[in-house]
Amino acid sequence: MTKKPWISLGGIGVFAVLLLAVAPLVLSDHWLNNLGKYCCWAIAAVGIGLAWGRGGMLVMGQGVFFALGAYSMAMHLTLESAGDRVPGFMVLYDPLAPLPAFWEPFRGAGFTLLAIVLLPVVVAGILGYALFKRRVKGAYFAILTQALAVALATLISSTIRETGGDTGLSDFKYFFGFVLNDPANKIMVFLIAAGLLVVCLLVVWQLYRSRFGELLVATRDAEERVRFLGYDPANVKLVAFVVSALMASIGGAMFVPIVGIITPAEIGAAASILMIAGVAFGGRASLFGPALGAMAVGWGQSSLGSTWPDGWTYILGLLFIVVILFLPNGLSSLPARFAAARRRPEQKAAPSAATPELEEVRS
Amino acid sequence: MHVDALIAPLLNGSAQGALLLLAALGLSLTFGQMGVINMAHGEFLMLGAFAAYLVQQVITASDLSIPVALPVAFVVAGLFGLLLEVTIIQWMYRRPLDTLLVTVGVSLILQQAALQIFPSQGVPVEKPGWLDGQLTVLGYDWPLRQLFTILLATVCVAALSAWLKHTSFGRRIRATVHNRDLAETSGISTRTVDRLTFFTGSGLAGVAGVAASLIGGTNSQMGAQYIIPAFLVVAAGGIGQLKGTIIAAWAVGVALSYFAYWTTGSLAQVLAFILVIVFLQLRPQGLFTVRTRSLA
Amino acid sequence: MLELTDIEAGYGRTRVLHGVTVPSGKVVAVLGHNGAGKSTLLRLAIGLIKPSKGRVLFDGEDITSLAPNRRVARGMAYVPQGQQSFGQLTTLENLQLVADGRREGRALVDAQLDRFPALAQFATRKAGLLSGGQRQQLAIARALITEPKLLILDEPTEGIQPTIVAEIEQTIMQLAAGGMHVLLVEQHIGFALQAAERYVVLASGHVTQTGEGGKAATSTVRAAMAI
Amino acid sequence: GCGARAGDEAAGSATSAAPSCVDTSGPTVKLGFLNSLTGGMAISEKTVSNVLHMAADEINAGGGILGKKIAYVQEDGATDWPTFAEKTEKLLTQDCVAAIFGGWTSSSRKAVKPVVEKHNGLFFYPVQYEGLESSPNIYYTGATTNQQIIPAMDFLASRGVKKLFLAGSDYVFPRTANAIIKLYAAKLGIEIVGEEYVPLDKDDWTSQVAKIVAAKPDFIFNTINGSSNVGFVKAYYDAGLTAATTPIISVSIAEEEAPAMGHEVTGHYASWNYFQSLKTETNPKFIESWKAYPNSSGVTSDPMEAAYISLYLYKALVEAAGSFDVDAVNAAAKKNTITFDAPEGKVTLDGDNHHISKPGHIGQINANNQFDIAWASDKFIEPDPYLEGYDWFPADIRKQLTDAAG
Amino acid sequence: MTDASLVVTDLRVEFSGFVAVGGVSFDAHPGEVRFLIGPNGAGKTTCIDAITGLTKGTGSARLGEKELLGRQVHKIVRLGVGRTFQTASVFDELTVLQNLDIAAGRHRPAISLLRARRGVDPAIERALEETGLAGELTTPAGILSHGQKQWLEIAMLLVQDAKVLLLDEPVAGMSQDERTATGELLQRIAAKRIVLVVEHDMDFMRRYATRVTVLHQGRVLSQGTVAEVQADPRVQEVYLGTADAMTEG
Ligand SMILES: Nc1ncnc2c1ncn2[C@@H]1O[C@H](COP(=O)(O)OP(=O)(O)OP(=O)(O)O)[C@@H](O)[C@H]1O
Ligand SMILES: Nc1ncnc2c1ncn2[C@@H]1O[C@H](COP(=O)(O)OP(=O)(O)OP(=O)(O)O)[C@@H](O)[C@H]1O
Ligand SMILES: NC(N)=O
Ligand SMILES: [Mg+2]
Ligand SMILES: [Mg+2]
Repeated sequence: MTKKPWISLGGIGVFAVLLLAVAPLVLSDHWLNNLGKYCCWAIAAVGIGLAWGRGGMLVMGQGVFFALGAYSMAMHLTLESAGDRVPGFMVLYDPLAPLPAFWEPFRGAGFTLLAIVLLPVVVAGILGYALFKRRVKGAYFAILTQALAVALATLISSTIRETGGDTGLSDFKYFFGFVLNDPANKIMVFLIAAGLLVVCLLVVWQLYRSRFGELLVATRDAEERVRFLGYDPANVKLVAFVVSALMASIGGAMFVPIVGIITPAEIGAAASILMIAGVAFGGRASLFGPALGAMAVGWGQSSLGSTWPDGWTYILGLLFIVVILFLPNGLSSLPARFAAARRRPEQKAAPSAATPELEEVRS
Repeated sequence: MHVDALIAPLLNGSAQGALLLLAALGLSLTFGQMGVINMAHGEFLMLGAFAAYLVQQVITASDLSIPVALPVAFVVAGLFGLLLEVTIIQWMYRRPLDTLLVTVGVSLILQQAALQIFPSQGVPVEKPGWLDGQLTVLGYDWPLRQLFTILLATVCVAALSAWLKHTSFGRRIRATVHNRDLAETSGISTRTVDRLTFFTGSGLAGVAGVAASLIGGTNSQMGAQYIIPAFLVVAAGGIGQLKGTIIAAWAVGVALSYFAYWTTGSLAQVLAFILVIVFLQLRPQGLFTVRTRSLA
Repeated sequence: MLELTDIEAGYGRTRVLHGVTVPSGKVVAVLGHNGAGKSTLLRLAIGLIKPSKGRVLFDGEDITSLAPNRRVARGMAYVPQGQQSFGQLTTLENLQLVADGRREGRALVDAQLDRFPALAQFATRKAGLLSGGQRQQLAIARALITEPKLLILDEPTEGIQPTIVAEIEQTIMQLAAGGMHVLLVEQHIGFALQAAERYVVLASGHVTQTGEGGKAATSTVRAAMAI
Repeated sequence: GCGARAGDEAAGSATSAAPSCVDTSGPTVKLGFLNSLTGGMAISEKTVSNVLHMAADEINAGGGILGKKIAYVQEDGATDWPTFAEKTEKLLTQDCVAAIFGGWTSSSRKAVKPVVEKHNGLFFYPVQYEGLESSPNIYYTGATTNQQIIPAMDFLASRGVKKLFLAGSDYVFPRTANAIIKLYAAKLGIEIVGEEYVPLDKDDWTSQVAKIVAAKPDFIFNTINGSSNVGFVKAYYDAGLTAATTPIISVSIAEEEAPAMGHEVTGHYASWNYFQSLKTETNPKFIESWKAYPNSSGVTSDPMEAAYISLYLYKALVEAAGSFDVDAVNAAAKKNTITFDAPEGKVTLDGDNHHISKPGHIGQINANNQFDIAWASDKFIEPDPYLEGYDWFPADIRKQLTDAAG
Repeated sequence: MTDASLVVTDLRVEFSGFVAVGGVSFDAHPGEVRFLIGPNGAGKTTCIDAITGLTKGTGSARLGEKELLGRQVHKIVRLGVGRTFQTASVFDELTVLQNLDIAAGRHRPAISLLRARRGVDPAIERALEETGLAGELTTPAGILSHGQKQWLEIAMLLVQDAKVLLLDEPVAGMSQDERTATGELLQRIAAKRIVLVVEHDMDFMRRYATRVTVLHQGRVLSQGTVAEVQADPRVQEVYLGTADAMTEG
């Protein structure tokens, strides 16, 4: 009980070495860049693990927060590339109009970084406060957040002059003064993303072993009961939700320089669900599960989707079905399962492992 | 402002609402009553549309084929629903939220299969001749096809509510949802109830698919555009509340239509979503709610 | 009527019952401390749990793998522990639910409403809004509507006011006298022994004592429970 | 971070592309095919992908390019623009292909563009588009605006159209095309009585069609892409509109789409360069080969033909250059001598803007869902992506656009 | 404030027209084990629900100077009012220790939530001793027996340092020995706190109650010592039964 967190910490250490030291040495530029992209999804996934796995909030609209980070970053990089001109894609629709007002502050690097951190905190804070105080949960919460992602993606698609629309923002030349085409800078960007992933893992590691982690699980399993212990469950959930939103935003922000393009499709319904797929696959309530799962799904998409495009869709579909049906706690629960199977069968085990039962759906 | 500008969106919106209602009706059973969040519901709708196409390949006179297609689509989609229930859903009643993710997988597979089986461009479903023409309402030429959608939705709602209310079946569904073990030990065959409910709910999606095939394209992607709005409608109406679903569907349809009239088609979608989200924010349990003593 | 032989059962990998045998009898009482496995035994009797070992016989027929609703159809009825009812259905609907499809269904419902006036008073209220005791009465009424051959009761008087407890106890005695078989879990050892033809004491999932009702002294039963 | 900073570019060569890894020393040359085989655009792109395979098979049967057989690497863009970018990078740096063919939506092209430019690769794009673009690393074998949109507008003017309604999908091609249409309409004296957009993945057009009915246009200019067209056509007929009174001219409905509308679309128009019904020397053979090709849709269409051309054009370029090297190929193009006997006629490549000359055609849909030619340009139209030959297009916009493109 | 009393005055709860509690007044003081009895549906649980903020009530329920009605559930808890439920509800997935640690948490500063737990809080150790759960420290609460869960709930109230314990049928389903243990536990606890027990087990009431309030149809029917209440013919009629059939060995 008391030893396990330190083993996990060691795990994070090994993971960090593999990612930050080994990967840049052994991978080609292309695959390192892809790995960077998976890291971005993994960062978001770590947040989803916190909100959904531990907190029981099925966040189906993390694309919204991913978008806040991604578009903040993309607007800055677009302006950086455009210099003092209005970005090219805007010219056609209204050649004489100035830069939209909300773009202007994103010229500043400091403002951009601040926005990446503060926007998700504020938006998730307001949204979460409103939803949790009114006790919106379970399927309602899931569908609402998903609807929000759809709405935002549609909004971006339909405001082509202001946001680039469906085509998105791309063709960035610089990253805070660094030339993006330079391979050395690409490695630097990768290291930043990978480093942030490690930091996020450390954050949830501490959260999970803290009293807050226990309280969060308690809230997930019996929200009303927590109320009768003198806590406001809304606040507990809010903290987890905001942290997960922040992580999604950071993932989104790093996605932009790495992938070089951001479009509404990356933040809409399908993308938001794909983020969840990785988390479910790896193990929603575990420490490493969400990150590794997201990376695995990302890799699957790049490589299997390449050699076998039709098949990949079927594999992805089956992945959802098989994992959720047979392994609700994801691949990371496999070792524990084997171990438990070998232990004395007489020993009492917890009634059901971490499967958040959400009554609201039916009540 | 011309009368048209006021009356046209109202009538168009009512038809849009009726289609939404058809899409949501099955969900109000499987989601509202059984607690299953079936993300493949849109693909069942698609199955209904493809069924209509296949029927038209056999019965080439579209005047006849659409009336025949309705029950066929119901059965086809219903059987797929039944298959889903028997193979997957039946193991998941104790963790309803997870059904959402499992059925996302199912929906991916069905979409991809449809893309590969049918021509990728989609297939044509022809409107019957008796739906050509318009009805003039207050100076606006209201397409008959829209009237048909509303009629179809009305018939389905009436049949469903009669079935739930005036047969013992409705009680059994509700009992099974509320407490599976207790229902079983009260002598109810919960397996039969589950299967029949899921069959019916999915079948209704098939019927919605026929209606949808008269409005838009019949292709592998068609279901995707209905799923989220349909869920929102069920949620906004109050889970398990048929009348709530009806009102919510109508309201969303009309709102969409007015928004589209005043702004753009894309912005209308955004505004309608925001409207529902804000509404649910104010009334998290939807229009109509059922109260029980919490924790008791 | 109902015979359980050498039952092993539990939840997941947790074994709760170890080689439990319950003999047939008109009224059989199962006694034991909290967590002894009494409810588990009854859940097994009605079919909610399947034994990993052992057999369940009803009326001479092996029903070990029969689904609960099938057992109900064969004449068993079950009142679970904890005042369970269908909260979203009204009191009346709760009763109609089990009366559906039976001849004289209406009359059966009315008979129970007569028996439990509190239910008649709140016939149109959602069962989820009833008080704990009212819900327990409803659960018993639901079971009785099916006119079972064997009635399985898990602590039927838990949470019920004394006057009604007395009534329920009387009802049980009457039903038994009228030929209904009863499998009963009760913490009121006095009543249980008085009503029972046979009793079984469970401790940590093992049978520690069996005997004839009536004659047994509560003190020896208590001793067996403590093991 | 030890890499180049902004402003360093001039000094060092740090930002120039890494040397190409293309290896043509063996008996084959690797090419990349990139289209959406899954997701929403698979509806349209599968056919393009398939016809590329046919062209490759034909070329291989004829001895290959510079004597080397084509070995193609097929990738799925999955209707996701970042995936297009990723796959482009993979094809160029991992698979080391000599050139990439494919794409459909302008969005996908815009995602590919920076990547091919960065790695100095080649991309052949086969679909009509909104113009106002050029890149040393992209060859455009579909129509630019002055080869499709402007002929269509000229045709409308010749028919005496006074009131025009614009209906389009909500993305870059229709938005840009309509911006150009509006500029030209002003010049032609055509009034734009309405402009409506619906997202690509939505097909309920009822509300918008009600607006069309109210606006009473003479003609509808349709820039809707994909299956959203079906919903548009259905709503159109539901509302009682007909080809006789309010005809539609489309730029994305071709032989393949027309029969899938679920309603007779006889009498409506489309503006393309190629139609299956064209009577050219090479067309019959093209149609025949396609009909015989596995998984063929049975009809030919403009985007297919443009995709088909693209591979042959590449063959011609390489053989003119005598090398697969990108710079050599571009240098060969600069000579402006590359031509190909395409099913639409003999097209010539413009080595400066990387577009090809094309005949303009307006077809009218007949009962067989084929197109009867209603108008044809008197000669091949030279490509003019920045509309430099059109004085109604504001020079300052053109300048800003070219400036922004760098 | 340790001697603050719970004073309920004219408490009313209505559910869409149905009066579940129709003007109930009673008080409870530290040092006594107060029983609330009455027929099924009399409104006992509803009283507790109203006092703890679970349902809306009118009238007044004061703990010392503080009015409880109208506050949010968790705020009422923070004033020192704790309750158990008719069906035990503990956090099944957490261990006994974790359950108790969470219950103890409301006295800690919020920031301490972010640190991991080190060792066992002395208050928790005391509560474990009191309730006899010391051996189950690392057992997941979900696999405790029914009776142990109820003790865990009481232990959670203890570490929460609740001044008022509202216990809804705490011994339902317990065997005789367990009842005795629980009764004695309640007597010990009551020394410094207000304990209000809802029970139908009259034997249990007779042994441990100091004062009793009888509710009937949402109103107070009778109030007094066990003997007084038992002697009240109205109580006998609606609740106890004239013969007082409760003869349990
Ligand atoms: N769903 C379950 N999963 C795992 N273990 C369970 C489950 N239900 C009961 N148990 C365990 O099985 C054992 C026996 O429980 P059971 O409910 O049969 O006891 P009981 O004799 O009825 O007790 P009580 O008098 O408290 O009702 C207990 O240790 C209990 O914790
Ligand atoms: N939310 C509600 N809506 C309508 N009626 C309710 C609601 N909650 C409780 N009631 C009714 O109020 C009455 C009092 O219920 P309460 O649960 O307080 O009784 P109780 O005294 O605790 O009974 P028991 O001893 O059976 O637990 C009952 O008739 C019950 O049906
Ligand atoms: N170029 C197009 N049709 O997007
Ligand atoms: Mg029990
Ligand atoms: Mg009560």
